[in-house]
Amino acid sequence: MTEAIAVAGAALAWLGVTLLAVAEGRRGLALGLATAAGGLATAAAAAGQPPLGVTALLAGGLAAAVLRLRSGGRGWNILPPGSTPRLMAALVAVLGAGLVASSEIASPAGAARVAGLVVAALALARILTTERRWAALGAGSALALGLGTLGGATGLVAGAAVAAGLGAIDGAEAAEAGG
Amino acid sequence: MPIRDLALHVVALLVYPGALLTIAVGAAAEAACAVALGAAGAREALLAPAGQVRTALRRPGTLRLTVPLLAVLAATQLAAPLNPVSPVARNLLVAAIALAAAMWLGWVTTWAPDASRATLLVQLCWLVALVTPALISESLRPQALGAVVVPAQLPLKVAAGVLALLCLPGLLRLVPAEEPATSRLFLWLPLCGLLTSVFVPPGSEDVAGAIRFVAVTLGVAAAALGLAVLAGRVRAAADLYPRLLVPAAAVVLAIGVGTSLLT
Amino acid sequence: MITARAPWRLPVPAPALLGLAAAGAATLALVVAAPLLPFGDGLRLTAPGRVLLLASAVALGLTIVLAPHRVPRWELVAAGLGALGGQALLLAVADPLAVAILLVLVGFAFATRPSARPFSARARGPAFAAVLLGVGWTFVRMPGPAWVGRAGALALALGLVAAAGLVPYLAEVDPDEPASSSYVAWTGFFGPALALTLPGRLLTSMSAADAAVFGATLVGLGLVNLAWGTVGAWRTATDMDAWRYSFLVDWGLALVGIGLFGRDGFAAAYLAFVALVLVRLPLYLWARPALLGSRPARLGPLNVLLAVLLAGAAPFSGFPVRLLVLNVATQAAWPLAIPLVAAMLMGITYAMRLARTLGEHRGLAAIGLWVVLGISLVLGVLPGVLRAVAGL
Amino acid sequence: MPLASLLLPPVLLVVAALAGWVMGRAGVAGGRLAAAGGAWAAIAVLAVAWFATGRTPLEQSTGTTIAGAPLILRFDAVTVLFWLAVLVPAALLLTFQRRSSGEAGMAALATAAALGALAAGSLVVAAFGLATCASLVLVLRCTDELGALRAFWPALTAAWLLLAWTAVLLQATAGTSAYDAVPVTALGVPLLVLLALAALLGSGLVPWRSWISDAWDGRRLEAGTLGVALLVPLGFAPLVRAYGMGGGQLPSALAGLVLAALGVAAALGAAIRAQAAASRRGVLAEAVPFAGGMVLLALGVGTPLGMVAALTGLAGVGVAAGLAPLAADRRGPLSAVAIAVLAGVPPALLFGAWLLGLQAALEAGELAGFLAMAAAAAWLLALAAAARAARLPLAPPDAEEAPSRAGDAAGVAVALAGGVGLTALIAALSIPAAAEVMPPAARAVQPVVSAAAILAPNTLAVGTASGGWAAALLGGPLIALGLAGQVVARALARRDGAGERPVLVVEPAGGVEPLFEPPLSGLPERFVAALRSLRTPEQYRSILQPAMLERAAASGRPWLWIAATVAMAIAVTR
Repeated sequence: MTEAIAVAGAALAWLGVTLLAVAEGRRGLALGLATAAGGLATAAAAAGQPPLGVTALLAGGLAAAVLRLRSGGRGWNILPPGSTPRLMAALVAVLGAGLVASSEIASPAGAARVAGLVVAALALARILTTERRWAALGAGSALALGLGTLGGATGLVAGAAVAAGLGAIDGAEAAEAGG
Repeated sequence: MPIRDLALHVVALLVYPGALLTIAVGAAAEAACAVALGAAGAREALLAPAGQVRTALRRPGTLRLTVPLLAVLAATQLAAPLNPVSPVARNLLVAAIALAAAMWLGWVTTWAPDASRATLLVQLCWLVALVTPALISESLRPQALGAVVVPAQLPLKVAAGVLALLCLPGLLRLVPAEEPATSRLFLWLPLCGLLTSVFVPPGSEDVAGAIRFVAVTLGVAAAALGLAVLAGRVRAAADLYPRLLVPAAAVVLAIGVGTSLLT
Repeated sequence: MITARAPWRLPVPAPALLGLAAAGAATLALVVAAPLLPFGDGLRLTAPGRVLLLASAVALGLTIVLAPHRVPRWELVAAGLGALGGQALLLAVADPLAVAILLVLVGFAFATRPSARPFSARARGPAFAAVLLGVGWTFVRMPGPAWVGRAGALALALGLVAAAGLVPYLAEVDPDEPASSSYVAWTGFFGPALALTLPGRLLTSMSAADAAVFGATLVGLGLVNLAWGTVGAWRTATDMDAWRYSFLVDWGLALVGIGLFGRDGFAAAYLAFVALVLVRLPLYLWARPALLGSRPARLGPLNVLLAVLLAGAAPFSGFPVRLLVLNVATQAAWPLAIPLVAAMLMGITYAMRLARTLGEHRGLAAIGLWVVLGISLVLGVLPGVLRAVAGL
Repeated sequence: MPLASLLLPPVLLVVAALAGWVMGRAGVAGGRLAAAGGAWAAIAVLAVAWFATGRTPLEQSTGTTIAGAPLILRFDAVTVLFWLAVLVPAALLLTFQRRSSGEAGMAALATAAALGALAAGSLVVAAFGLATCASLVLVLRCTDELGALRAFWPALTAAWLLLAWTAVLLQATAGTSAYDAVPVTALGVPLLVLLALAALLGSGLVPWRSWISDAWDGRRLEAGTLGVALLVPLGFAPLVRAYGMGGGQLPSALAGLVLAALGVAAALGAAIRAQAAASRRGVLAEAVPFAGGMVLLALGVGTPLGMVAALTGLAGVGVAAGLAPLAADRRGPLSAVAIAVLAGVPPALLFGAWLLGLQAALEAGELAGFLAMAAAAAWLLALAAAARAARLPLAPPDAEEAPSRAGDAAGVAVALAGGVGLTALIAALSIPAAAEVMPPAARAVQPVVSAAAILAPNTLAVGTASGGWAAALLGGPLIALGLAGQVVARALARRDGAGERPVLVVEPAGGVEPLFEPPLSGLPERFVAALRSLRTPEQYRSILQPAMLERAAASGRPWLWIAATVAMAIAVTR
């Protein structure tokens, strides 16, 4: 049963980070971030991570998602023209993670790890390719959550804290000049 | 006894085989030179050395003083019988370097590139002639080198002796014949005496031996003068000199290497 | 830290600076007081880490007070405190994965500093390094085929290199960009903190085979950076780039030292990093006015002395580092010392050039330059004391 | 007292340096006096400390470290000889050359650093000392044209790096680089090659024009020539100690012969350059390389007599380094005598030392004997160059001439005194120093270096198996006669009312053509130029562009980062 929940959580996390990767609007990005956080939290919980850490991860992810709604592109703007490469990357990422962790994908811990790796990889891909400050910050939060899932309680809490902390940074491009 | 040793060395420097003998032999040689090369009359020939000494005294600069001092130092290294300098303290290289320095310092004021090149070439060949036998005998004591009569080393000794003799006209600047420099007067004895010391077996340690040494040295000087006259008469010889010395030096070196391999 | 003339720059809001300073100071206090706190195990400053933190604090104080600046010092104090807090965290956090995560925070926070380059471009380096470290750490601990462990070890080594912005992960440095905003701060301030503490913590969890890959990668990249830095600093057209390359040279020596795993190797890296923070970075800041053309370059006696320092000759801080690296390389495989000696020799090709850019300073700035020189002299003559303090 | 004796001379110089610096700051012109005083005081303290305290060697492991290595200091006859070889010229130059207070302070500091380096008890400390001294000299020379430093800095940096590498190699093989603790077998031929390379670069002993001659290229001579006086002995020191580490011999006799051949080549090169020099400075610039070459010949011979000759020659190098700069930029009899002395005219110290070296080579066998003949030929060439120097202009047109009448007189006096006192010098310094690095074998009763084999019994003469030289008995009277003659000459000149007519003052009518053009002249420059002109072949330029690679890495989207990472991942996971 836990295996199925873990795999479902991993799938949800992948869906969320894919959404984050293909969203060019603040709402789409926030939704993707929240979904990824939920998926990661589910997978982590199924993998037997401490409830406190799991809760912190979820809270951090949600907080980051909510904070990201403050600035960025308007609306949802999911899958704008030119998103195909990002979709392909999302598929490749999940295949790659599966290849690496094939031996333990069946176990809840393995599934959670795959979820973390996929989220981290796709979030990084987003950071490396975007020119927008708010998108980079959102991807940064996702990256922190993904990396956090790869560790124990410390990782989960650290990931959550960093994700929320990045959410607190103003994403408005105007701040570029000022800062 | 340092004081006694010091006194003996001062005598060697000032009297025998130093300054006095050097000037005497030099004066005789210069007189002969004036006759043979300058075609001067007997009177002028006899007065020529006196003139040179007078010039030296009238214009004694630091460097002009250095030349006779170095020449005299070289003379003290000769294997002359009754030489107050102990045989173990004599050294062929001391004489050679002192003489080379005296030659250069003596000719500073009349420096001419071509003549200097020729002098350098002759000096190098002369060095080969003096040092190659010393290498084989592993000794720099003139009297020890002169006394070498080992059959295996005789070819080298003869060849080096001939080369050294051939070098003398160039070292004394007799070829090409030049206006006699004052410094030359002081070079005759040490140059010719060194050849006598290194290549002629030493005589007995008495007056007869000393006379024999001086006589042989004068003979060597005469031979050098003869060679100069010959070079003056035979144009081909003058043209070939001193380049002729280079192959000769190479031959001496080759014999030296051969001897060192054989012995 | 010094900030270059930046016409595009708008004043940074005071509350933001105050927040940054408060956060930095609080983090610093937390790290220092961690042993007394219940969760102290998670924050452990190693002895070398403590020394580097102290050295960084001294360097910050020195540069804030004495270096030539064009921005208000209170802003520099705030930025400095923030940076020091970040460095303290990177030094103290015991869990490598947490370090990777914190790297994201520090990287993104640093990217908010004033700059002409876009935020996202400046956040890429730390993010890339964080992923390499996180993924690498996961791989080396993950049961599975051997290649996964090797890949993990490689990723960890690359993560260290990427965080410092070395070859092949060079980051763009805008000449007009303030040092407190440019990637030089990663190469000369945050990078050393990671490279000094992480290897020790990582190696304890690695198999011998993975550790070999980790070490070999560091040695290889160390030599590459040494060569790249030396030739680059010599041949590059601009003095600014020459300075940047000179950082690579120090890093190259340090990476070779770490990668060879010897006690002397770690000591060499430790001394190199302390010198990087306490000597080269401040000197770079003193050179900024000449690099930006606001002060003429010149070659006086002090500059020549600084050239000697920058070339790594005795009696300054570069000498013991070179001696130790040569020692450990010779013990590992003597031919390794040949490229090292060659690179050390080529250090003179750019040292004079760098020293010239330090120009002539008066007043406080001149005193600061002499102080840096003195520090380098102490590091060069008495590195034993520093090693003893760090237990190396 | 021993440790104090070891520390006091450098400390005196450091104090003098500080005094000079303070005076410089205060605008008081007493720095030069302080530096000179410090140097002369250091000589006095050294003499007292060594000769009055029983001449007992001291190896002091201070328990502290320097640059991370144990600080081991050694104070023995070798140290004393080297210190004198550095201090005497340094004292002469600090006394008679023009310097500002600041420059004098820095010069004194550099001298102190040189003493420290020479007192090193291990190779690693020696490397640290050499690097430190070279650094200070570089600062001293910063007033020179950078061109004059082109050869200096690379050569000295390579020297200390090679020395440091030799030290770590020794530590790796023998566990230590301390001269006394290194096992006799540890210093093999490869290590000797590194050590010798370091020594040759450090002391500028190469057949072509080295940093020593370049030191004379600057407008001013002060900084460069002091550097020569300090660094050339520093370069030799590890090579001399190598004998000590090898139990009195080099790991291979052939290596010794190669060193000797290099020495002859260096001397010959210096003589050839001297005879082709365009100014008198150019001739004097070759005095130290020539003397150094002669020392290397004797050192390479490797016999006890060779070592004694080399160590005596080192004192000669010191005299040459002190005298040559002081004899520059002046005409007149004294300057002419100085040049003659530097060319090895008897009875000066250089003559005696070189003579001993040639005898050592001659006694070492035919092969070394032929090297001796080549060295003697170089000597003749040097004499010719000295004679030619009389007709040369003093210095290049842009040079800042700094004549020093008292200076060259003092230098000549030291050289002649050293020549007359050659026997004493050998007995008191060279033989004990040689015995230090050539100890008797384990159970041997007879010392390897025996005074009886070098000094004639019951006389003041040097007397070896191949020949002798009554330095005091012939040299002393010769100098007395020379002085007397000079007095008479002056009296006669005064009587004639003509004043002294200095024979060697021959105002040059244009340049004097050399005896022959130096072969391979400018070869190193051409080699460097060829290296500089090396470019990537056209067909590879498109793929070998580091700048382009860097642009790709640093700017825009980091595809190169990803590519590099993937490539390395594939490499390690295959």
